Amino acid sequence: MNLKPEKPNQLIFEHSRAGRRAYAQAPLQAPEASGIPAELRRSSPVGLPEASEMDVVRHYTRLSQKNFSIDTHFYPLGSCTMKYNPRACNTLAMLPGFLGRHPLAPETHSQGFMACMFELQEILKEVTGMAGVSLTPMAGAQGEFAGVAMIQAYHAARGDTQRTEILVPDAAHGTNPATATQCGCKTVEIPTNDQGDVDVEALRQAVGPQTAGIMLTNPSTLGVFERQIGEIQKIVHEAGGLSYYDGANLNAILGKVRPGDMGFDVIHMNLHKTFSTPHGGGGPGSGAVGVSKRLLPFMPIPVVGLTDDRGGAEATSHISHLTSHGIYRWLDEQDLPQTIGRLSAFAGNAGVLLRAYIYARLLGREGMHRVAEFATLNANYLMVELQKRGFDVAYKGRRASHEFIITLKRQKQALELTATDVAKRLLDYGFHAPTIYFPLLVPECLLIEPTETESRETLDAFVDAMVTIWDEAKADIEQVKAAPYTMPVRRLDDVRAARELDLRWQGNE
Amino acid sequence: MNLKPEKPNQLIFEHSRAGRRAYAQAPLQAPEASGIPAELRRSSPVGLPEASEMDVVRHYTRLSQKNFSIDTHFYPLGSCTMKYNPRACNTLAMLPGFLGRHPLAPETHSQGFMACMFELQEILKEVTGMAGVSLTPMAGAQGEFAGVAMIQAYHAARGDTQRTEILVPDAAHGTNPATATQCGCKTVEIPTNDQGDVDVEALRQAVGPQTAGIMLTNPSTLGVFERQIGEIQKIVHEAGGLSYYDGANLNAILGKVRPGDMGFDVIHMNLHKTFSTPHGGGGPGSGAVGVSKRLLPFMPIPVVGLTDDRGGAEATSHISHLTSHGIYRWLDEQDLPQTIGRLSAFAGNAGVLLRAYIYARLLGREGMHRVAEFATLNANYLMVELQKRGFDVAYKGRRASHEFIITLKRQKQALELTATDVAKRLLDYGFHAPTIYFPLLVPECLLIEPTETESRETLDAFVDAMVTIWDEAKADIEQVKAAPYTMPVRRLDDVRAARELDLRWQGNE
Amino acid sequence: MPFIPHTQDDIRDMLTAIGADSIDTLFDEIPAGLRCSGLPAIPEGLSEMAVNRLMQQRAAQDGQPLCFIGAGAYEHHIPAAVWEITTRGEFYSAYTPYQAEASQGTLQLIYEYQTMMCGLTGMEVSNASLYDGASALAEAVLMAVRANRKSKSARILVPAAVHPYYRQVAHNIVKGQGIALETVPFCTEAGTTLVESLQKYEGEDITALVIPQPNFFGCLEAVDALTDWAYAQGALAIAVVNPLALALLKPPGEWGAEGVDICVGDGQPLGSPLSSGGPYFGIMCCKQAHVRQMPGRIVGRTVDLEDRPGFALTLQPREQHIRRSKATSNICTNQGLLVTAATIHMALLGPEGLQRAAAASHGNTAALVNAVSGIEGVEVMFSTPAFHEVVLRLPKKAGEVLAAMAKNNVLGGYDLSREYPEMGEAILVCATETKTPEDIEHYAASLREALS
Amino acid sequence: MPFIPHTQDDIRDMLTAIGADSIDTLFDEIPAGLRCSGLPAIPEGLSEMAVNRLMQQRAAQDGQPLCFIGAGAYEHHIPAAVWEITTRGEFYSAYTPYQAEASQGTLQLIYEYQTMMCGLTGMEVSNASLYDGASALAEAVLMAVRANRKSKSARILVPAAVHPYYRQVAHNIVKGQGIALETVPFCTEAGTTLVESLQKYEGEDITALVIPQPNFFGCLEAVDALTDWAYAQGALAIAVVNPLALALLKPPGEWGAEGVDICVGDGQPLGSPLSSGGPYFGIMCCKQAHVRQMPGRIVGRTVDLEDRPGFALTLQPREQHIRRSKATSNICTNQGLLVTAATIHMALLGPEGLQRAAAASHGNTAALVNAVSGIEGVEVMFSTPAFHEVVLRLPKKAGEVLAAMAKNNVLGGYDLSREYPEMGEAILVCATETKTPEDIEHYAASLREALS
Ligand SMILES: Cc1ncc(COP(=O)(O)O)c(C=O)c1O
Ligand SMILES: Cc1ncc(COP(=O)(O)O)c(C=O)c1O
Repeated sequence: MNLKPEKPNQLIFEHSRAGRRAYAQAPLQAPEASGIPAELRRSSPVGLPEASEMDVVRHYTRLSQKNFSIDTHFYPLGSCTMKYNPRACNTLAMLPGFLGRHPLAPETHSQGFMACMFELQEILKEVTGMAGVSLTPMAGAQGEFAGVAMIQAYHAARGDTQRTEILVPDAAHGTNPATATQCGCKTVEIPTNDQGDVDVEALRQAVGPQTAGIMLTNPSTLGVFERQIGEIQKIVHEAGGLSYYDGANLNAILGKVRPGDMGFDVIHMNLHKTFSTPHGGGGPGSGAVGVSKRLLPFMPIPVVGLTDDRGGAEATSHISHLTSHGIYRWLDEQDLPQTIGRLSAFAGNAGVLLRAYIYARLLGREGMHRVAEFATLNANYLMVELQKRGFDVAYKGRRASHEFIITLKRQKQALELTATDVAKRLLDYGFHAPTIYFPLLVPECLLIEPTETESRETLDAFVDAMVTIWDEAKADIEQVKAAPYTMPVRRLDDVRAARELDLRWQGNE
Repeated sequence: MNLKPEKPNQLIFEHSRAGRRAYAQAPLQAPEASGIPAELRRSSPVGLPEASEMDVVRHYTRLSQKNFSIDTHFYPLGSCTMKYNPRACNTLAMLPGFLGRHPLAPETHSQGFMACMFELQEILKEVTGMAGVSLTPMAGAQGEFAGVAMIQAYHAARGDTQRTEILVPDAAHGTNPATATQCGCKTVEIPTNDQGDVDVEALRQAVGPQTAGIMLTNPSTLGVFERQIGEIQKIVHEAGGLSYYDGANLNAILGKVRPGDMGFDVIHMNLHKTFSTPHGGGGPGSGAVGVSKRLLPFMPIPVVGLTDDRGGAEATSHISHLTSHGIYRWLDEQDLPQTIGRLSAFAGNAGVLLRAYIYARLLGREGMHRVAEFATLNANYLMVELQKRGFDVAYKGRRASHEFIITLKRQKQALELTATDVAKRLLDYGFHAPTIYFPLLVPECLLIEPTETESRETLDAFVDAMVTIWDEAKADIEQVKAAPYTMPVRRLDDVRAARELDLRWQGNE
Repeated sequence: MPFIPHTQDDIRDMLTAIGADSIDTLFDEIPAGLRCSGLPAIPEGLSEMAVNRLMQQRAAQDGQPLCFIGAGAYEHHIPAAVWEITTRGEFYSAYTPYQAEASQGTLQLIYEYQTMMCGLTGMEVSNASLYDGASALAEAVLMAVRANRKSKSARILVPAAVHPYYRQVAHNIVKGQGIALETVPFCTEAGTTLVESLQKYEGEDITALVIPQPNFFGCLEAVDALTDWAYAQGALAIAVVNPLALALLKPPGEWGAEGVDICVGDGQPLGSPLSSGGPYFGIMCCKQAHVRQMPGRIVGRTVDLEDRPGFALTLQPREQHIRRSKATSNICTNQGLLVTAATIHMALLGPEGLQRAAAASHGNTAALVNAVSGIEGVEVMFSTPAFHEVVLRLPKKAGEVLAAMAKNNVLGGYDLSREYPEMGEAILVCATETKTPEDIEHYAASLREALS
Repeated sequence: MPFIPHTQDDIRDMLTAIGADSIDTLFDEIPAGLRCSGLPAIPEGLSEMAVNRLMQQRAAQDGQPLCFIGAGAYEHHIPAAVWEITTRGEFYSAYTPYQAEASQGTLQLIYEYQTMMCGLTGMEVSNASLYDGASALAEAVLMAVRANRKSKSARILVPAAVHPYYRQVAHNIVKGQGIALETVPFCTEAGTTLVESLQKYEGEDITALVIPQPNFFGCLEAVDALTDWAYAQGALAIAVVNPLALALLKPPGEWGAEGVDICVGDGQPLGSPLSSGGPYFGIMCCKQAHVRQMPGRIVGRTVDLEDRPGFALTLQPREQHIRRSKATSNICTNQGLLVTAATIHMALLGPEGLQRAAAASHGNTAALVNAVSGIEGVEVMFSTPAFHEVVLRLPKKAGEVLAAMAKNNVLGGYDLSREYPEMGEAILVCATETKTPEDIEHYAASLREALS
């Protein structure tokens, strides 16, 4: 007798039966689309499943239960800021008035929405110390694109046409070099020293009249604050380059130090990280960009402007506008003739921006400070506790920022225990794994970011699980290597996935 | 190494830490309640957990995953009509305009809501064949109370004061005799014959001048249609009693035969069954009552009336009112001076009624017919298939209504396999158990109600699981008796629960 | 065929398996003469899109007036998380947890709810809910008659300061069993129930005394004295409370020397939206000694085969499905989903949050009194401190004043003249924590205008 | 401290463990001169109750006008179940499924999505989404340049009948790589792109031709001929489609003799609410031969250690986190949640439902044309059959007419005069299945009034 019978896990297509339908979900009658010429009409089947409404609800409800998520598990995925997503942000952003607004609705029918967007711009300006903000990029990587494109536009506007190189530390996120390429630039990697800081000498060698700019994140993806930031800015700026701040790690410094004050010319923010909009199983995000004065003319459009009551003058940045009664209007290429232009069909991921705005209003000024404080407290505590229990920190003697790196190099050598093994086994203990194998320069690394919304008890339980796994590995490495045991599937064969590509269901052979 | 480590399953109180809070959820400042005299003030702790917002969200999200539900599992709980609850009913009933309406809002600010209630009354009148409907009872049992109270009021109004007995078939749901008691009546049980019908001879013996009325459900809780209904009505009515219809099984006959046409004087409907409002883990329900002409004056209040445009006359029942432009108003004891009165502080479970109304509009006239047709098709198919695979049906040779009974008497004798054992083992196969040990007169019974929203594949899979369990029992009864194996807990000790009462958490001893 | 998954093939094959030639055949046991020929008065089905539009219109039609009515249903902030989690299919579309092993989510939650309610009320046990506050009072009366074995009279004293609808409901439900509810008047100055007014019952066989806190007028009763009075008479004490108020007020378990025997109330202020009056849920707690007389479901903690803790319905022999005509009540389906919401709501607010919400409501009502105090002819009727409702005496017909304010989209209060004609023109007004200083000013302005 | 669980005890104990005497010490590596002293311009935090009220006001402020604008964002019925399931925490608050075993929900869903998109478009592979339709076109152009190894020119032909914002976005994104987008004019009678207008490119090195269906004006292009033309030139064919229209129209995989190489579009009509323009999601499908040039995430089916089927991200070496500066794109976070909604949406509508929604939209737009046809001076501009949008020529300034209609709470269409000044006073109008006959009459009446 099989005590634990498997329950069939079907694809929605396997539930499909010809003629089945969710009847309430389409018009009860539909006209013949006789206006469409025969040669343009579809003759092949539409290729969707045929299911009842309950089948669909049940199928996807059950599927959802197979996910780890913040709402169910600790999810310390480094560089991703998996903090609690306040439910109110979602509920309120989905009020019918917001969901129903057409992106091309006239400004007369858009003031409520635009007020939120304008105020979000103002809040982001203050929190980053930048002179202007455009909300349109749809994720961090598109924010990076906007940033590099603005740097290019700036040089081009000055006739400085030979600047085609973007400097990137070797620890950088893959989107940075990929973005440089997408902009048509060449990437030059700058090495990291053994303390986790940029090798300033190497940087000095690398800059020159070909330098368009540098892309940095600070604290870096190594989980440490780049202490020579002043020197780096000087070197790059003196060489005629501009500096770009990858805001993926803004959570670490919110209210503590501002990219604008660090001398950056342009930044992007990952609102889905720092401003806690939901990650949605992979998106949507928002990569709002902030710029210094000299890059203001190049911001991507549209941007929300405020015309004060007396008409005319564009409002300058001041928070008094949060209670202003002017009229909001869209600024486009007529207002910003040097703009790098539009990056999305409309105005970016508006619904995400609303969630970020609501979050910002809930936090307020004091709340902003505390984000970085407690994210940092949690990371340092977790780092120290893991160290005390014998784990190796990648950059000893450094403070953790909001995240830090554990390297399993020693465990790998001694026991063949890899970062993947630990990651998979953590799942059995009810923890999502940290980011593994990033940054690439630390062997067998776990990049751990607990975020400010987790409690001390959870961190302690995580430490215990890590220690237990190490003990398990000492006792029986093969069993650890076969983890996980309690997930809907056992360890998956990635190699086969890539070799025998099965990217869509083609029926039961 | 414990391959499948247990994850702690804490109470919310065990997450509590002094000083922790979900800060956004209460006013940021609160005044000293200095107006409250010291001797009336609370000095003891409030006794609630102290948790962060994320703790709470995570705790209850994870708890929810431990439930079986319609949205996740086949749930053939007989007599409960666990059909798909259309999501739109919920979403639309929760529109801010509905949620925010105060029950005592003036009629000027209530016409939208009242229109829905009026139309629901009209729809329920049509579908049951009754002359009037009051929506106020908050569940089936309260509908029963209203029904019996109306019967009492009717006799009392005629000065017929000795009628204190309520006749109830022995197969009846426990709420029927309990209701009779609550009304101050004596219950007299009428036996069932071996075909599942009421023993008409016994009924004839039982009636008399002391008879207030009879409570019946048809089809009965035995899953068969009471064929002698005409005769039964005659016997009861000739004895001066009234007849009450328990509408728990209305799903079986929607659009096929109407309680009013069967001669019932008063009925209740379980809108949370037939009209698919969610069961909510145990409620809320709605037990709207319908009455024949002679009971109209006694209906519980409030009821929604329609005054037509020209003012004055109360509208009679006709569907044209679904598009009427009259003014709705609440009818109360001034309009119905003989009413049995109010049964809830306001007007019953309004939000449930909205959901039922939406469901009714989605189904429409044709949809109503089909409910009974397909509920009956599914039940008969499932009954026949189980019979073919060797199971014993309680009433052979009878049609199933929307449900039917399997008895495991033979399996119990041969193998010690009980209804509980099968119920628990079904959980391992991913099926909620049918109702067990009800009705009490069939030994080791399973009352199975598949409902119209389940597909044939699901029914087939259920049959397979039943057969497998029987086979398992033949092979190793002890293992079946120890089921379930795949739930968050193994079989629970009910005896201990009742003997060592632990009804609230009192801290970790 | 909305919500029906059957294909033509399914129907044909299933009928073949059954051996019937049409679906209609399956109804052949129904006497032909009774068969229904159609439901012409029911409109045709609509698509979800069309129903959506209809309901949006209906919901918008009633506006969203600024509401200062309380009278048993209170507008409070409900955290967004509450209903997002409560309406998860696993909670929403499950039923009574008969199969405990497959219902640990709901069962553990109810156990937590019972613990919270005991914490809030200071009582020893709680059930898993009744229908609403009014019917809970009726059940408490029935329970008291069973539980007070020494009393034979079935006489229950109910202050007139208890919500009039609660009194009506209780009367309607208990009267069949020959139980007499006797009304105790309130002091027209203080607005509360004086112990003196009970003196005439001393020495008589009284089964129970009902004690509201706050009472219907918002006033705070001298609960200790009332409870002690009941105890001294051999009557049980039944508290009827607003659970939110208990965040600030002495809990019924601590009233007088012994605490009350039974505590009921409406749970609405704990996470149920106003929603036209329901669904809400009835709270019932009692002393451990009375638990076997308590109606409704109760969840207990126990262990499984492997000695792990788990939860199950318990004490079921009290209930109708076992005890039938001798059950403690006929209740079966209760208000589970509202209990789910309340549990999450209380966990989110916590002790401090609930206290703040209560204190802010109290404070706003005081501010409202202040704001209207300058209006000529408007007076606070009672001298006793209130929780978050007050009675205002008006210099004009209350109904007309309220109608005028409603035109202005302000719901100014509950007109007391129908249920308490002796009070003259008076309204019951409530300002919860949801009201801003501007709202309160707006109220005063609107009242002033209506009176002018 | 909203959303921070730390008690004072926690803070003290954690700092002790770290060996720091204050939280501020933890920031001691930041050069003192850079430290930020405060954020005075950010307002104080609000409670959820206060934010709730603020957002309710903001949302209500813009009204809910009757909307006949399409132009790339379409109002369609979205089943209630779609977003109720999509916003379940397990979908909503998870991230990219890097740990496949703990993300089978999202991964299986994406695999199903990929299957559905292939079904709808008739293509062989689909990715897991790009940002939106406009940026998907940009990615398709970049992909075509990589994939068409025979072409050296990086010249892409883009009809002027492609959405103007899509063209702008594509230009803005690809221009850094020296890729030239060359505009192909449309026929001012037919409103479509004629093969004749491409003749001048014959024999030249063209990398790809973009083919919209329907085009920005709603007109149906002769897609077979255009696709065959591209194939004959050695250019890749890139389709830009409205996925809903494909329920009725020949899918890009079947255009011409060979089908297109790449198909992109905006997934918004499949379950994304209008929501001020986003989040929506970019669709991208291609021929199997090009899969390694495709940007974005892709999910594949594989097996686990016990040979059970399971799902995982695959072909990751195309992506930025592995290939870095040589990646197919810089995209990382995509539009996962919208894909979740779209998958549930498509499963609920099914083939028949999607066809009905499309046909009803087509029919309503035809009805609208009919309703306005009697209005003096109003003319349908193009002769070619349309899907669900049409261009109307107006006898008055388009901007003024639309403003007048908007005052009436009718959003009458998209003013074409800015992007297509050569068209004169013209608007692009759309009536989806959400519009009733009364809405359409109301439109006509409102237009008539605005013109009078
Ligand atoms: C350091 C860093 N930079 C950039 C990105 C890219 O952001 P997005 O995924 O929003 O495109 C990420 C995202 O994980 C990141 O961690
Ligand atoms: C036959 C029958 N009658 C009455 C009832 C009582 O209905 P409710 O639970 O809504 O009070 C039920 C409920 O299960 C039932 O099955």
